[in-house]
Amino acid sequence: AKSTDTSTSTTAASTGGASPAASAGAASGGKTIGFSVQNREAQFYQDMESGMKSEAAKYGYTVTVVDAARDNAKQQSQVEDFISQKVAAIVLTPYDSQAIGSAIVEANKAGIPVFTADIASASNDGKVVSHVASDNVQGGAQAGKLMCAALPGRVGTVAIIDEPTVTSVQDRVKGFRAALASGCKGATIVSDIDGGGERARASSVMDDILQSHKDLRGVFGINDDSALGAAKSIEAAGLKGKIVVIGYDATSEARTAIAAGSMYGDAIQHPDQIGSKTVDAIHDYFSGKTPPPKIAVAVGTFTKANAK
Amino acid sequence: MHGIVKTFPGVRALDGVSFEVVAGEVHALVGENGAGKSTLMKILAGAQPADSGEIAIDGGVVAIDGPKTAERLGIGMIYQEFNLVPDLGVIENIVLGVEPRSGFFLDRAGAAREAARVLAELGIVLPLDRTARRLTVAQQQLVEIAKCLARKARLIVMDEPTASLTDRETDALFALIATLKAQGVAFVYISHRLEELPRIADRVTVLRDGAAIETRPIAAMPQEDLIRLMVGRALENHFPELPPVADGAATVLHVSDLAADGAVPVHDVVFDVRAGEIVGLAGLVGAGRTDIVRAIAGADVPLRGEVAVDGARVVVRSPADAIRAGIALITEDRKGQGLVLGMTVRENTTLAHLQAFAHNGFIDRPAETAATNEKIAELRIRTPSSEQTVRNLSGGNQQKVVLAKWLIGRARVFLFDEPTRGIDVGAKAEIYALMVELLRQGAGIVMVSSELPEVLGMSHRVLVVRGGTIRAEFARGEATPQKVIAVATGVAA
Amino acid sequence: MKPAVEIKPAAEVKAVLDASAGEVAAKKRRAATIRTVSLAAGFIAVILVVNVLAHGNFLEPGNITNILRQITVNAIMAVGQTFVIITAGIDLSVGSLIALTSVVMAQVSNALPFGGAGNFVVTVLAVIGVGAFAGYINALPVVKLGLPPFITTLAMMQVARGLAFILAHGQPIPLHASAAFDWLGTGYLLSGIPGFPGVPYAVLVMAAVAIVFSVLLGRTAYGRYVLALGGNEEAARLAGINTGRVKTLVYVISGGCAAVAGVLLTARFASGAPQNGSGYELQAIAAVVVGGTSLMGGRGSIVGTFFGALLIGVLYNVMNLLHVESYTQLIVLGVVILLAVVLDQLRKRYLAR
Amino acid sequence: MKPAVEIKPAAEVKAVLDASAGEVAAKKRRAATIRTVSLAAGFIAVILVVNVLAHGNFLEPGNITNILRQITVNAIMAVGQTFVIITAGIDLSVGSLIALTSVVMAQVSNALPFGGAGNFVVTVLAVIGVGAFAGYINALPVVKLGLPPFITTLAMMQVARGLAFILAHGQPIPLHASAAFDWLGTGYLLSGIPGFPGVPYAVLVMAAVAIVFSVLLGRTAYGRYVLALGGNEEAARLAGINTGRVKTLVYVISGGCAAVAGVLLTARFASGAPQNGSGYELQAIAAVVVGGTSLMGGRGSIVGTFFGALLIGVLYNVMNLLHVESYTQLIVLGVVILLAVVLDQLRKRYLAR
Ligand SMILES: Nc1ncnc2c1ncn2[C@@H]1O[C@H](COP(=O)(O)OP(=O)(O)OP(=O)(O)O)[C@@H](O)[C@H]1O
Ligand SMILES: Nc1ncnc2c1ncn2[C@@H]1O[C@H](COP(=O)(O)OP(=O)(O)OP(=O)(O)O)[C@@H](O)[C@H]1O
Ligand SMILES: [Mg+2]
Ligand SMILES: [Mg+2]
Repeated sequence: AKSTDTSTSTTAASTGGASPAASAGAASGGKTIGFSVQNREAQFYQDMESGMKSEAAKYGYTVTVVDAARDNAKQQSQVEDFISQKVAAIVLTPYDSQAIGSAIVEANKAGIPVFTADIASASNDGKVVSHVASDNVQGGAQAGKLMCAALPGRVGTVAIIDEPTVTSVQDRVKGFRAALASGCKGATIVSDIDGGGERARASSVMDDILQSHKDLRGVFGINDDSALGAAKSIEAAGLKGKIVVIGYDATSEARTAIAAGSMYGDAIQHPDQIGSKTVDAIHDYFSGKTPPPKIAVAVGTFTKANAK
Repeated sequence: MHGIVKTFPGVRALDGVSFEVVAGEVHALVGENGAGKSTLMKILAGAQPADSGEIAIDGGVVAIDGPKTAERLGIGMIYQEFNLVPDLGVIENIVLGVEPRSGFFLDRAGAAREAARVLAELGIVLPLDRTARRLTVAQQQLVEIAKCLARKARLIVMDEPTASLTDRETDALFALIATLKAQGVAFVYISHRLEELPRIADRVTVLRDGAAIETRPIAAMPQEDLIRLMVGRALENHFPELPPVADGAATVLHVSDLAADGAVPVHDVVFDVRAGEIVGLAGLVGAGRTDIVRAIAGADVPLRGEVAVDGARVVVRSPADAIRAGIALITEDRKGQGLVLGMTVRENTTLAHLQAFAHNGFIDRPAETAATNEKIAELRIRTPSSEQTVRNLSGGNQQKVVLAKWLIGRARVFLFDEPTRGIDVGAKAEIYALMVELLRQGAGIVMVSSELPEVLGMSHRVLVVRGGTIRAEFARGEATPQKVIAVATGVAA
Repeated sequence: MKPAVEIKPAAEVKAVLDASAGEVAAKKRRAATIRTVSLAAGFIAVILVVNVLAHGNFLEPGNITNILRQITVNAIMAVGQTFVIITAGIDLSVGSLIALTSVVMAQVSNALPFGGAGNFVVTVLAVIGVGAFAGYINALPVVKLGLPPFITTLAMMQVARGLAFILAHGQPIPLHASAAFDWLGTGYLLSGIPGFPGVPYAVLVMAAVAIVFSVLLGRTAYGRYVLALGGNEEAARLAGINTGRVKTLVYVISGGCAAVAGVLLTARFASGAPQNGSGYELQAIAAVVVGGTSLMGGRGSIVGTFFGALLIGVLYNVMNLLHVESYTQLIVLGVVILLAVVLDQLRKRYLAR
Repeated sequence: MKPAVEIKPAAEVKAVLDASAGEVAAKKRRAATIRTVSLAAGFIAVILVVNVLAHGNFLEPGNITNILRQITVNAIMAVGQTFVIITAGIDLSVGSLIALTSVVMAQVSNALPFGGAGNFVVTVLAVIGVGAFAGYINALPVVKLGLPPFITTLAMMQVARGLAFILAHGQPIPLHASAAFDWLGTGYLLSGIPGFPGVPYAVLVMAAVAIVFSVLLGRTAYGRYVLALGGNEEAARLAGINTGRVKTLVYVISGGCAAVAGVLLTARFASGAPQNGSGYELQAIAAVVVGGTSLMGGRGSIVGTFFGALLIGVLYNVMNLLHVESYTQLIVLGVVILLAVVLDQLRKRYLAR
């Protein structure tokens, strides 16, 4: 929807005119940044949150974090509530990158700058000042490369513990598959099952995969809970070390598991850096500078070599 | 019990009642519907708290704060409304709350023995393997009685125990009461069947409008006095004069070859009802009378058979079909089948004929209220208003609401299943008068009743049912209790 | 001893009753007024306090509009759910039906060769048809086999979610002809008046749904049948009510309402996502119950449900305005839902005196 | 034809009844046998087919052990839930209680100055205490105020989840003294025998829970009271049963079972996470209902529940072995749950003849 009906554009004009300068010019320091995170329960976003908060503390900003709990409508409501609260800036990690457009439009209308972190808006509507991320396709690709490197002779059967109802996970899997296909042609993905992103179900699914693929060589868990659950099953089946387990995010438990050898490695997106760089961009904006529209944060890997 | 007061929203059910029972006596408690009999006894049994007043047992004042306390004090009660657990069996229901145990576990064999013991005392065989859900009303009543006996009470309150029993079970019950009485057990006996009182009661107390107005030895209380005290006026005759059926009166209901697979299978049912005629269905409990009328009214889908109303054949596959054809079924189980207890008197009264009060689907409430008030007045339903929730009415008044529901329509055939169950003498007379009025309007009536005098007194013809079909027919003049019972029990064909 | 009861002729009794009918109605009205006034007073007091705490942001017209628009989806679902719950049933499938109808809406609209009003009408009808049909399927085993609705709608919850994902290949589908839906998604009525933010059309849709179904429940024979069936199904059947049909329609209404909610959600975001609506069923049920409808069936009102949904919506809004931490929000929400029901219960007891 | 009520002299009646009591028992046994045999036959047929489709992987001892271990958490929750559902209640809080007990377990165990068996015992007792206490809180408003359990446990579902997150600061807490719990999490009994994978201790715990509660329900007065209360609460009350206490205990049992399930989950992963158990409540309820317990209350069995949980577990396992796509899995699960209940219903109708 490029043009909305007249009534909305009037509203937009009345407030939109005062836009960036007005809020930027308002009292410095003591500003509130509203952060709506798509799923606060995830370790990844908690790390991002703490990165934001510590960076914000440097500038004297406060960060209000609300959890959209994987619900786009809820996220929309939260943005509206931010507008009512008159926050100085809004940071979003959209749950539905398509649908987030309407929330951004509303914030634009209220003259509040919007930043996205981790996941970009895919909507044509609304204007985002900056997007800070290392995207999930890239991360998935890193995981794929790790897998290739770890598979002896770059061949073997590989399984994915998936959670295909989550958009960001779909990206990870896409990247993983692509990297595997290009990096080691001898590897085949034999199984791709929903583990619900949680340890208990991932472990059950892993049991079942092991049952039907006795020759399995590697498994990619789309987050660390999935990978840790899988690792537990592999261990219980007495196959520890025989199957390469790759996770995603490198949470502290995953790091411990990697150090202990029950997991091989993780793709890692440095969420804390995504968080701090987002706040830096906001600070630039408040200081009258124009931050770049895309700010990249390097994607890395974490293996036993990093775990000391 | 002294100075017992109990109020419900809008109703002062008991207004300082004092009442006493001595050991080894059967004390009858009578009164109109809604007089407060059940409420008084529920307070005694700990089922409901009193607002004020005190209760003394063996001279000592006691605080009865719940059913368990009452039970410990030796008070047992058979409630007017049944309280069985539908998915438990007969044995489990009888020993509910007093299960024999062996250590930590239930003693199942002991429970079966205990159940058999009390049923044997009653001299009654019940299907022990049935769940309560699948018992007939009469069987449920008997289980309630057995349940009370399993608790070895010193004072047993019976709230209309014979309302759904036929004479044979009633006789068995009375024999048992006599036996226990001889052992020193006292009874409070509530009944609307005044004629049975002299057979068992020693004294009688009349309750009216929440006050005990008179207590006398039964011998000093002729039935006329009793009625006058209860109702506040004399009632000359129990049964009204039945207008004779006109010669050549048209057949309003024709039933032939009817068969259905209800609780009791019925088959080969054939009979006619003429305009202005009451046909009585007599029989023992479980004979299948209820199932016959249920099949006619589409409550059970008949397997085969033909039903015609006013000469026109009707296909009845559901209650809606029957109502459209002009057949009204007044069921025997008002709580389970007759009423929506949570709805008001008005909503219940108009439920079966709501379309008559609706314009384009929208309900005309003033019209509903007017029609309901008319029935409240006509049937003397004791309720603060048409907006009272039916749950809060006394048993008998609830029954009247069921009647109101069906009288509001223009049915051609009324199937009354135990229409006077739990109804006081005054109201009974009113219902009989009402039946006569329906006859005058040219309706036909089928009446199922377990009270033989009622069937004999209120029917032009009596059909006797046994084993799911009609075994004999008697004209008004020829029907005698002996003949009917002989057929009903299978002694005569 | 009291004097013997007077026995009046029926006509006279009726006259007395009829005269008092007005009085009874007046009494009911009075009770209702007391209830409303006391509730409103409490509500207003709380709101004023909250407004102060939220630096005056709460009572701004823009925020009020926000809240109303935020509750549309839940309120509409809850209206349909009210009918189901009054029959002592439950509909767990509504959340998933939002997902399914959302996906179907995007696909149908995108597939149509024309845009504008035509696209709108055809799409909306198709989507409501899908919701109503799903409701019909929910009802079938309940009506024909007497299965518990908890199970049939739980099954539908899974099936509809699975279907939505399969249809959409797991991805949100952008709504191409979104212009046709924009007014519904983001438009305002009367937005030209200065100082007045206007009324979102979505809120008007919610109001219309609530009013229509409130009238259906309270004023029509069908509504009465729903209540009767919930109170005593066997008695309703024997009174000639086609209980199967009444029950079926209840699930159809619930499915249809879920579809309408799905339309609003999809129009607003111009995107049909199979992830939509997850967990919404519990929210809708909470709104119904907080609104005073009994889960045992036989009692309930649409107005109550609306206020239930409003209460939950206000709560979220207020917690966000007051910067309540998201974990704490869970706890507060739980406690408030419980309190609302407890208070309602205590009030009923008090009024019963 | 026999009249329904026979009247006979006492001695004769007693003889008839005593004879029929034995007969009743025999008849019940016969019906139970028919039921079991027919169910087992169907089950075995399906399993053989599946095994062929899954290239023989299904019936391997290792896979059987897998399935059994996979269902432990759900089965244990479902056992407690069975008691609640028999009283016509519902417990929506069990999933969140798993999260709460899981976090508490990790914190308590980590905080204790000693490890080993002492740590194990103290921790487990504390955790079960927490679960039982939460159950008690669930029951309070139900028993004292007559609130619908749906609401009180919905509130607890939110509150317990929020608490778990707050306690854990949103992070999974590694279990330091994990050695004390390892045997429970991953250990096997009799694992030394060649060709036999052994029995996971977790499965033994499940078996113990199922047996104890099956006996409690079927053989004790308390169990009988639970059934009676579910069938007709007023009748139970008037029979002198302390219905408040019976009901309270039912929720305490459910909370306690959830805690045990939480212990197993946490022990297995040596980590207490506030994210655990989300959505588990519906799975547990599904197991109970598939197992033939009526949501209307008054009827139910623990053995049925166990088989319900087993069916759902086998289903997931089989779908994974057969590589069924995950979106399709949702649909299949929904359809199978429905079918299970439909078949059960049809069987009952058939037996009722
Ligand atoms: N729970 C209740 N709530 C409100 N009113 C009640 C309640 N129970 C009884 N009443 C009212 O109290 C009065 C006495 O009722 P009760 O049941 O004791 O009468 P009863 O003498 O047993 O009548 P019946 O012969 O019809 O059984 C009636 O007016 C009845 O409507
Ligand atoms: N299909 C049915 N569903 C539910 N209840 C039924 C059905 N058919 C019959 N009943 C109930 O079963 C009982 C037995 O009815 P039946 O016709 O055998 O007895 P009856 O001769 O009328 O004797 P009584 O009514 O005195 O017990 C009645 O209470 C009736 O209401
Ligand atoms: Mg009474
Ligand atoms: Mg009968």
